[in-house]
Amino acid sequence: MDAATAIELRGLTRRYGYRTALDDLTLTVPAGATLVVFGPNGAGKSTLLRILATLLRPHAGTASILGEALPDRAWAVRGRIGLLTHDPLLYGDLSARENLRFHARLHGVPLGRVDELLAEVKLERRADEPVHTYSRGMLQRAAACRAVLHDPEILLLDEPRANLDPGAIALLEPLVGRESGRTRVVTSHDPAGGLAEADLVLGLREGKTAFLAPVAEVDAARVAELYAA
Amino acid sequence: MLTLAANFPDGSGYVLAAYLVFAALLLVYLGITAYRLLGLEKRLTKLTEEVDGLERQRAHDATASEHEEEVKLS
Amino acid sequence: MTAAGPRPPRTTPTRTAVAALLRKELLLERRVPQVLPAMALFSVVTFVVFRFALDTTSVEGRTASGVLWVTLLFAAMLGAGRLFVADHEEGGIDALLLAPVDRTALLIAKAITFVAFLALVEVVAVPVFVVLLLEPGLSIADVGRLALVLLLADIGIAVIGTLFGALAIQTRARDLILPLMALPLLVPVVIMAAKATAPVLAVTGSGAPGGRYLAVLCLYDLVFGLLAYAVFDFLLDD
Amino acid sequence: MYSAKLRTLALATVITLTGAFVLAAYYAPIEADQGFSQKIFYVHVPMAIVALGGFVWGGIQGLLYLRTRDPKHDMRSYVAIHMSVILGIGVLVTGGIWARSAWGVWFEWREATLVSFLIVFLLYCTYQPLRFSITDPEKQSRYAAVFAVTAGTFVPLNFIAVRLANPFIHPRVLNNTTGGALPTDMKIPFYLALIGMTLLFVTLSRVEMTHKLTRGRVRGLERRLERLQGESDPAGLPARSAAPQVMA
Repeated sequence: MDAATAIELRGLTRRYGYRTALDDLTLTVPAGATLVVFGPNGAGKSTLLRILATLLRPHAGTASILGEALPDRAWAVRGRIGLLTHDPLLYGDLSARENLRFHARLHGVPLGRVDELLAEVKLERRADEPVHTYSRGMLQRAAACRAVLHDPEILLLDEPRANLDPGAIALLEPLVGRESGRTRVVTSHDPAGGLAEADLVLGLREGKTAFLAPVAEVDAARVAELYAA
Repeated sequence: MLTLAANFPDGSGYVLAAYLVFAALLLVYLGITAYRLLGLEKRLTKLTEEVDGLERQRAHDATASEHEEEVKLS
Repeated sequence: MTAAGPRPPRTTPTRTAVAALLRKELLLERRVPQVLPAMALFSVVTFVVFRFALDTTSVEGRTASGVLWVTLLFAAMLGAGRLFVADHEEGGIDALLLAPVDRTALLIAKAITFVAFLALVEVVAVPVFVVLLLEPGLSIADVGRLALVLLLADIGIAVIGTLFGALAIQTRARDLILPLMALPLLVPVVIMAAKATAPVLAVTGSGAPGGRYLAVLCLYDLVFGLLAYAVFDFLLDD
Repeated sequence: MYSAKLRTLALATVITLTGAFVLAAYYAPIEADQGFSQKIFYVHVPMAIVALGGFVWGGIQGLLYLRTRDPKHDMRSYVAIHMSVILGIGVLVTGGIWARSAWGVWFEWREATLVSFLIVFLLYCTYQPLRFSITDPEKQSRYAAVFAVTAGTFVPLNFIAVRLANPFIHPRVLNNTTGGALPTDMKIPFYLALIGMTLLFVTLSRVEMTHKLTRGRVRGLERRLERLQGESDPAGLPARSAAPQVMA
């Protein structure tokens, strides 16, 4: 394992009861690269992200993140990973600022960073209103601030642009897009958009690897095939 | 000795009841378990047969279709 | 703002994490008061119900002690069921697991919150109980003794309530299963607390609670405190 | 399926228990205080001791499961608690009968041991519902283990608390149940019954485990069949179960 490898999975398997959600997945993501994961609902994308986020333990195989083996050394990578899913992980009754300050304290991040980030995604004006009053776009912006609050080395993004207007997407790009310069694992249902930001592409179907290749070798038709079957 | 005789018929009913409760509990438990095990075993034999049959049929079908393809190719 | 090169793993001290969690907990309860008013109101209503169910206008001694503890225990069950709801539904537990924080920080913070909630409810409920149901005769010294018993019992209730609240939140029938599990576990607390409170609430008598009851309460708090500390991690470990 | 070992165990159980009960009936003296009805002691007390031991054993196995994540410990914990609950019913009923014959009431609240047992029994009655209300088998095992460990610790603590609550109110009629004060001719049938009851517990646990393993195999075959028949979505198949699921 050299320093340039961010994520290394060998035969990773995770079951839910009798159902195998993720079956024998092997891949390597170099530091700074973007892995885009395609697959229909239930293909194991979210399971993969949750394992990488140390929220689920693998049932077989090995997973190594930033050189630390999961789950035994999970504590060493917590705080170096940012997770952004459909669930914003924010308390609806608290404001964005209060939520972010809470997370900043948990991560040991200076509280000043909260205001910087809120300004960056243009949320300061409504930063003190309860999160449950936010629109989908605002919510996702606040959640993205939460995900990058502690300046993570690895970002795990579950369809980060789903149902967002172009304005909101543009605001998110510097935080969670390619230009953030972080190692990223992104799930997507959008072949064109997903391929545009990928270095590596993984196709999942029913937990099994349908294809895993550099982006140059994958075209939109191959991605569409995943969903057709 | 006199107390013994006086106590005997009085207490024996309770003692008998207590031991009968124990025996009944055991019998009910064993009965239920045996019944369920028997059902399971029956099901197991039936399932094994079914699975074996299906697998044999699959193998047969697979060779047949391969054969068909070969014919088409030639 | 990108990371330059690998960084050493960092961990937030448990004390900091507990403080952050406590602050969040109090903020949430202040912003949208849910648990506290419900628990307090439940206690008062239950006292009224007891007045009619026992068909008496005032109680003292053992009966008074029993009425008080049954009410407080059931109110606590109400609170324990709500303790993790916001975190479970809004991803607070996941958020905590993503942070470089010892997971027992959650147990400690929740247990402290629960003790605080119970104490606040008692600040309302006990005076109401004294006014509505208790036969007069409570001295200042008795109030102090009562507070001591309340505190020791609250710690035990909070530890069990937190551990089993966290356990029940993941089950489908959580509102049904929590009291079923927690009430038998809390019977020793009720026995000891009721025994210790009875002389305090008696119109006549020594007034001082038996020392051994308080000792067992302490033992209970200690044993289950340590036990919860040891097993809590496993509830969060998927 | 039924190993020779299980048969030997069953035989040993029958011989020991029958021997103990026969000795209890004919060899053991009639207790001066309670007369003949004291003979309930030889079935009630060993059953209670074994049931409580089973609860604690379930807690120990739960702890081992949490440490090793080996499903076999979960299975042992589950079976121990399951058997103890069944024995617990017997303990409460025979205890009631004894209380009735000795004191004329079906339940004696001032008898600390009986009350403690009732509380413990009620607590363990929630074990099955708890398992049943968690769908994911792995999580089910883990949560059940946490419950088993906590409840296992509760068992001795509860006895201390309840005993303290009733200091010397009731004459300690059952004082001799601790075994220490027993005369020798009572000791022999008592300890023999205790051994027999333990053997019974072990035998029934083995039967129960065989049952669960067979069910696991049936489930495994059912899934295989389902796959062979080309039904790719086995969502409805694994029936919700409170028992540990054996991956066959």
